Amino acid sequence: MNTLIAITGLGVLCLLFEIFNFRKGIIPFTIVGLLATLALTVNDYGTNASFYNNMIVVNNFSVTFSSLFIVLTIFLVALSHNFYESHPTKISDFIAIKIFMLSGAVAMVSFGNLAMFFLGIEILSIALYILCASDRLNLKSNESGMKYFLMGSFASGFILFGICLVYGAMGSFDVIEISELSRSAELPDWFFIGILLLTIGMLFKIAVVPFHFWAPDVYEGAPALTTATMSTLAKVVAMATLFKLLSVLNADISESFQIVIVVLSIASMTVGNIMALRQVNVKRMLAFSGISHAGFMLMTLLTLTTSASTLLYYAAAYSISGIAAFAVILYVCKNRDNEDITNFHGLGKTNPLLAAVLTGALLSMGGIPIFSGFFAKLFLFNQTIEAGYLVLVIVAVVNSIISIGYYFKLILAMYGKEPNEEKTGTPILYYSVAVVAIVINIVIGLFPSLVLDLM
Amino acid sequence: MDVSFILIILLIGAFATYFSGDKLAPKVALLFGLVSLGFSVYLLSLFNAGQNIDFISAWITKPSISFSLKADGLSLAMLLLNTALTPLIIFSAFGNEFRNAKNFYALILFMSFAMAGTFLAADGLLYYIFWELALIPIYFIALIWGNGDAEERKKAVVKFFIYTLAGSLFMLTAFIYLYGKAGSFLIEDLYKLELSSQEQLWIFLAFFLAYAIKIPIIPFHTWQAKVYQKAPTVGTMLLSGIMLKMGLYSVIRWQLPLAPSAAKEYMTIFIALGIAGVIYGSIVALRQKDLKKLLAYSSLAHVGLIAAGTYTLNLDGLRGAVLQMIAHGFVVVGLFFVAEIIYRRYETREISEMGGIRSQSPKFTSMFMILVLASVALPSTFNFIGEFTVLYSLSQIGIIWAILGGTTIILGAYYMLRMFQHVMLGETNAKLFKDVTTNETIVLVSIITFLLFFGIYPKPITDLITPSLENIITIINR
Amino acid sequence: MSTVLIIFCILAAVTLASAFMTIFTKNPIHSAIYLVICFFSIAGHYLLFNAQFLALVHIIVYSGAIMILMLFTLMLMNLNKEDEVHKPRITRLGAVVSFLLIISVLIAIFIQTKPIVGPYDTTGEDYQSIKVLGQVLLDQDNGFMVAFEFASILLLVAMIGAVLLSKKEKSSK
Amino acid sequence: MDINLALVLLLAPFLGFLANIFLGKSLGKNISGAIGTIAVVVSFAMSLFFFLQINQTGQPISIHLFDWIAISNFNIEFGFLLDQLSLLWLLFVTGIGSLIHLYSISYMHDDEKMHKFFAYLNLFVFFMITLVMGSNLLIMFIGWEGVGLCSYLLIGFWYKNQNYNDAAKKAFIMNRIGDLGFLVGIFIIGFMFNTLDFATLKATILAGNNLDAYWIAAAGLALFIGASGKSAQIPLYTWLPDAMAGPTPVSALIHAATMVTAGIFMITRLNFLFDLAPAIQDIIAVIGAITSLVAATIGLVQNDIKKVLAYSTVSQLGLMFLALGLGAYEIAVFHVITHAFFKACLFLGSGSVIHALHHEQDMRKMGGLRKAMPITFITMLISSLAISGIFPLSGFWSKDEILMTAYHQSPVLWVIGSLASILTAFYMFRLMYLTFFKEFRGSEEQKHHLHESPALLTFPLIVLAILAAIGGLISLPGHSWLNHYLEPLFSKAHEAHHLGTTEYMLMAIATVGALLGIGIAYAKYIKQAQVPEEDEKITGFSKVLYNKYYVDEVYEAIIVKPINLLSRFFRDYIETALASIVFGFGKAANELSFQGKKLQNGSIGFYLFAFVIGFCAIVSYLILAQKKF
Amino acid sequence: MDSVLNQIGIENYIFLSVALFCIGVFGVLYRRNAIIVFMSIEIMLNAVNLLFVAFSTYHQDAQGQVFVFFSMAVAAAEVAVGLAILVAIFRNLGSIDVANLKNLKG
Repeated sequence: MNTLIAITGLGVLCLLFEIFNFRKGIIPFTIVGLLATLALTVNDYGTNASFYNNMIVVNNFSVTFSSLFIVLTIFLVALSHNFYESHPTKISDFIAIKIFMLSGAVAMVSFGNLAMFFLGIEILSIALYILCASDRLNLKSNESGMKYFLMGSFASGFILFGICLVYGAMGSFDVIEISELSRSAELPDWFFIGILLLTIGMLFKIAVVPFHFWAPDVYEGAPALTTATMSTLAKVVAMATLFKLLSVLNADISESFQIVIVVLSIASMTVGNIMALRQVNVKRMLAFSGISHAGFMLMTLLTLTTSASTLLYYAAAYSISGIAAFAVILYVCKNRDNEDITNFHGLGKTNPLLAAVLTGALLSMGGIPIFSGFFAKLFLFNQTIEAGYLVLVIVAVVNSIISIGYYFKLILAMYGKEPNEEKTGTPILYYSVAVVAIVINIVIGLFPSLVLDLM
Repeated sequence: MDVSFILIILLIGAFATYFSGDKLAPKVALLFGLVSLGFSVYLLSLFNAGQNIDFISAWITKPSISFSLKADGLSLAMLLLNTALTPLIIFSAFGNEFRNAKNFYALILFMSFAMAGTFLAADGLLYYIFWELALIPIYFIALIWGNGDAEERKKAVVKFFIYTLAGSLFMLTAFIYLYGKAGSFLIEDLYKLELSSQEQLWIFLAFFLAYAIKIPIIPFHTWQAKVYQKAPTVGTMLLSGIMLKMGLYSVIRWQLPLAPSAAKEYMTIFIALGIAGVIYGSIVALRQKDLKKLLAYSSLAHVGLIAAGTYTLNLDGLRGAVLQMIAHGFVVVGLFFVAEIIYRRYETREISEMGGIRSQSPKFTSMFMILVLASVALPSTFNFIGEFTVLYSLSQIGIIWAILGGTTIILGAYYMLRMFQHVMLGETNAKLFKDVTTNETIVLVSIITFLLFFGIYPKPITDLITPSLENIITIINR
Repeated sequence: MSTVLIIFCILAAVTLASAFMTIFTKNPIHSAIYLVICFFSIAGHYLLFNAQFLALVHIIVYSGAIMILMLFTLMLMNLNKEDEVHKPRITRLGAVVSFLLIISVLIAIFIQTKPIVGPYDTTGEDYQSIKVLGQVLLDQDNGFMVAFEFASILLLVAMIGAVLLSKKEKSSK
Repeated sequence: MDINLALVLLLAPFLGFLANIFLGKSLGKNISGAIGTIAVVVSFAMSLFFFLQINQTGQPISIHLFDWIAISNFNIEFGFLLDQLSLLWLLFVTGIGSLIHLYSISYMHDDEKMHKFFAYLNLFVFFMITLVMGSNLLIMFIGWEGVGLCSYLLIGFWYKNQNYNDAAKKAFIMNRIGDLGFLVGIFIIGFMFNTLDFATLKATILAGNNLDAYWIAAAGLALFIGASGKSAQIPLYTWLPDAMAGPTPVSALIHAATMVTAGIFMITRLNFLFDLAPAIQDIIAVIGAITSLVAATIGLVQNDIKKVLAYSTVSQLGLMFLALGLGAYEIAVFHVITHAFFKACLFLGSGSVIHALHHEQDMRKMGGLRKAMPITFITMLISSLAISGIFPLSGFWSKDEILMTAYHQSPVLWVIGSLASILTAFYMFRLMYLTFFKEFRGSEEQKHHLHESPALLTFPLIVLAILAAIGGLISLPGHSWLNHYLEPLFSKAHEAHHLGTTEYMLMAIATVGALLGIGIAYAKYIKQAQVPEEDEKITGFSKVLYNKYYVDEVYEAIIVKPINLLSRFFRDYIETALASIVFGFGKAANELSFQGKKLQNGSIGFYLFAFVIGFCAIVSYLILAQKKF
Repeated sequence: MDSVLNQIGIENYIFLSVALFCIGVFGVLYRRNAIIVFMSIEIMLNAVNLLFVAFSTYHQDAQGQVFVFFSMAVAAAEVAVGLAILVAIFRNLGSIDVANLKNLKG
């Protein structure tokens, strides 16, 4: 609860800063504030409490995921400094929206009532619609915002319908009550339909095949930093929320529902990876990569009771490497009108450090050892095989192989081609974010227990 | 003192090289290479004195993965192969100028680190991690410092990377499956597993895919020739000299003991694949125009024989395979270095553009000749010991295998001598060929000395590896 | 057939028909008007449930605020013409197919659900007067106060967003 | 003491090799030659020492140095064995070797890489000694391959000529085919008897345990293939004539006197094994006989003086194999020795001629050298008479013994052998007449420079000629010292032929046959003064003969060409096909990706359509799967 | 007061809601005019709201109606943001035809 209050307070403060014309201080202040919030959140670790009519529930799940989101937001805010250099008047709006988005995200993993969940996801979504369209003079950005908005609202309708049916079945929005009621023998079928609709709505947000079509277009059109936000923060938030929803509502994951998850997971991995192969736009490529990672993360739903820590680890590994990758992408594509792979030509020569970071990030996403991405996949596969889904793991393995194909396309471009032009200026924040992110990635790779044992 | 120090030395070496700057990097790398060699010899002496040099430490609790490094004779032999070849390979690069030399040499040491880890790891997952780690440096070495057309090189290198990774991911799956059964990745726990023959078959095949691609066994070899051709010679040496021995080592250490009944049941198929590699590789090597490609196919033929030896599942086969691995490691490094020496002077790898070198460079010719002879396993070279033992073990399985495998001594002689003839002999070449420099001589002479010495007196190596191989045979026959 | 049921049927017919017309009418202004009718009929449903406050809020928010906003936008953009080119047949076909599919699937599941047997409980307690609603909405211990306040953040975000998307930058020009 | 001396015997040539290869260039030609020669002479001296010793004691000396290769069920040791057989071989290898080294000092004096030549020659002697002295099959194999290597190096000594290199390569590879056979034989013996050591092997076999006739025959056959590779028997003989590309002393030493007899040595060494495989013995005899006849017929029409001698060597080796096949090992050994004397002499003589004519080898361009080179002429004449089997020269005795044995066992083989002998007499005298009689047919320039060779060249000739003349003494019928000497080696005692009427008649027939051959040659080349025709004009059967029955072409067509074709086919098609199969997955994925991009068409309607369809699919699946809803 | 549900039945409300919801879906798919698409989405949300109220009555519980307020807030916020985006597009493109939004694809 403290976290949520602190975050909203921080968001409001950001807006006040603008009023008092204190723009320069916004980003440092926000980062410090977020760090303080992080400390506050971490402080809650180990407690189990619920606040205000069980609207907000604090437990290890919410604390760890909230901390992850806060860390990601710190990175994203840090990246904002250079990214919004040309929009000095709007910086407070951008930062405030990001902070509020974080509050939505936190609400999504610590909700105790479906109302909080719904509001959280709407805050997150609306903030993202805005950020996507925020480059208001750029048609691509507009288009991306519009697409995301239309389809997101459409999906929201399904989520709302799902909540409605759950309510219809249970007569309550409180997850504890719902989960208690769901254990009783007499269970209206509406409940399952509701859960199903909720799940499908969330699958849309996570971008799982066949609900994934929006992701590449939106990622491509959105400003790069927003893409970073969507592909790291939004994705893991949605995934964690789906996980929490299904586990908290004590949804009976029947065999056929598991088969649906397996099929969706396979489809997501395969479609995401195969489609990514021929992409020239890096953001688009990472969108498809995100779709495939969503497929991977879906596997955790098969072992709901035991795989929270695996999901946390996977989400952390994936999003942190995503941050590192996007820090480099932002640097490279600054002042360019597209994010094509050609922009990365010769980065290994002109800027070996960032090239190395991007390489590390991509290797991590591809699942190469010592990077945390490898361990994430390892734990995931381990869990899934233990649950008896060997075929799924084999498909996942095949997909990991395919994914190397496009991750290496980018690495090849960096090291195998001659640079087009010299890049000037060394935005220190991009550097530090990139390096810190990759270091965190490697550290949790070398010591996975740091994250794994949190839950 | 335990084996973890060797890894630390190599890793520190990699970083030290990276931070020492382009000028100093080669020397620092060489220094660390030599130190690691010295240290591994010291470890060998400790091991022979009966001291425990294993290193075990917990790492990840859930799933339980431990940082466990164990050294038996086999591991030590492979470690020594690695640490002996690394400084040689580093030293062999002294004649070349590399852009960003610090990165280059650091990557070499890093690769050596990963390979040493692969040879020492006694925990399945740790082993897998090292196995994969070794892939990354060679990828960059080949990609950045390779030669030939950039586009083609990239294609070849990426194919190589994806292909080998593809194989090893199935191995990872197998490991995870085994973990599910054993609850531990530790090799001794995995050895204790009682698997049904169906399970064993799948495990065996999963491992086989990884190793067949890495080794490579036909028909999984398609990445090899291109990559050998395109990689810088140092990379080719690392690949052919040490890295593919990782695959063969792993067959002995992991694949056979983990799935012995599958190995026994389908033995002939895998021997046949190995032998097919021998014949196929030799025949393809006959008509290669590119020197490095020819050597690549010769490598294919030789490792085919080694692989066939490992799959015989008898002591001779394993012992011969290990001996041949070491011998082949040295000789192939030597031969690729020869190709590099020629390239330094003629800037070509096309055999047709060479010829008539002998009259200009007697020293070089002699050393090249000896390497060629070692490669065709002339008795009194180390290669003969290995090849003889492997062929002998094959003859125990069926004399026909020995005969088919033995064609290597005919075909091998054919393509190697043909190559030698077209590269070295004939009318004096119009282009000037300077005889070998001191640095080059040191590398070649060390290799040749090694091959000839152990060709006459292989006992130290045999004695080192035999107990551990006997142990593995016992496990296979459990 | 009771009166209530008849009213329900009429209201339902109006709701569905006006919703359909919203979509089928070519002129956007007419669409908006049909939509308003639809909203009113839904408000009628609410009244049928005796949820007067909600019906009122519904009319104020939807018909009053949202529809006005949309109409305003339509007028602003001068879009009150029937200028929409017909979608290609394949798109229309797709829309119809997906409509039929989704409605048949949804209806099918709900038909399959266990029928509710017996009379609905009526405790007679007041549960939808403004007083009760206010308590449920605003009580911090037994109500949705946090959610209510959180909704304000939602609106704040929407507001900042709308401003952000429309505001011209001084410095960039 | 013995061990040290034996090591001196073994290593002296090796030290000579090292000295020559590393220091030779700076030492100068004469010193380099001297070092090479002395190294071999030292070995000869040691061999003589041991020979005398064993002649007295009769005790073989076996030397164990260290364990070499460990095989699961036995160890292969690095050891040497000095017994009657090996010492006999050592004696003539180092003896003739010394002479030829001496000869080479002068012969190779003009070559700039003389030190290399001596190095290789020394190395050869070293490996030959290893081959002979090895105490087990694998040590023998070291020498076996080692001499093959030296043969390769020396045939291709003039490496600037690619034809010579081809010949060298061919020799090496054909030898390697045989070597594979040898190895297979070793494997069979290894797993049959768990030992490769000669002494143990002999003991085991004689003990009679564990004898599976089938496998013994297989081992025998494999080993015989090995021997036929080294000793140039059908079908692996074609490398030997080509090997004449090397310098003449090499031809004399390696390709006439020593290396090519390794096969005979090996079979004699393993006589106890072959005795148990009569079928293989028959094969050996038949192949030997056929080889001797075929090679002799080819030799009839060759015009290259060294080629004639080469085919003659093949033919004579065939006779030796005939003897081996008949179980008459000591006779084969006898012929090896006599053959070494006269064939070495002939080669060195031809070398002397070639030297005088400045590397002219075509007999059509020689003639009348008798006067210019009397010593060469006389020594070669003696040797020719010896090889033709004229009483009482050495060849007569040894060849006669072979034919006699053949007659007793199989008249057909005797007929073939005799025919080969007659032909031998003919072509040898064809060679003599064309080279030394009539008028000189070369250029004026050559004629002007005609001279007898220097003493360093003629001295070995004289020594060898003497040996060729009197060599028969070591095994005269009835009083064979050789048979007695070799007695301990053989499992079966061979009764000496007691000379009866048949034997005398056979001797007479052989002599008459040889004289017949000489007579025909005389008639043809002296009386009618024929000179062989130019290459193009040769027709009919002689063209077939001249082209060596087209065996090389046939081999080329049925083995070399197909392999090369196969190689190209593999390289161009199979490799790409395999690659495209494997990487086809990647291509397919890429293609899928390309097609998939069309699905991602940017239309919101389509995206939502997919959403709805996906939704409906999931829901209806769940309805159908669990009747719960 | 007697519950209306006793006379009408909750199923009918569900079917009505479903039908309305599906009409909304159909509208989103069928129309190209972005504003009409917005309206269709509103229809979808209203369908759900209706069902909320029905369930609220069904359970005799105020929470359902309270949730409708949140739903309305969300709808309002969405419309505000949506229209802002729409205006931006209209300024850049001169049209609000969603079929024109096909630049991002592939």
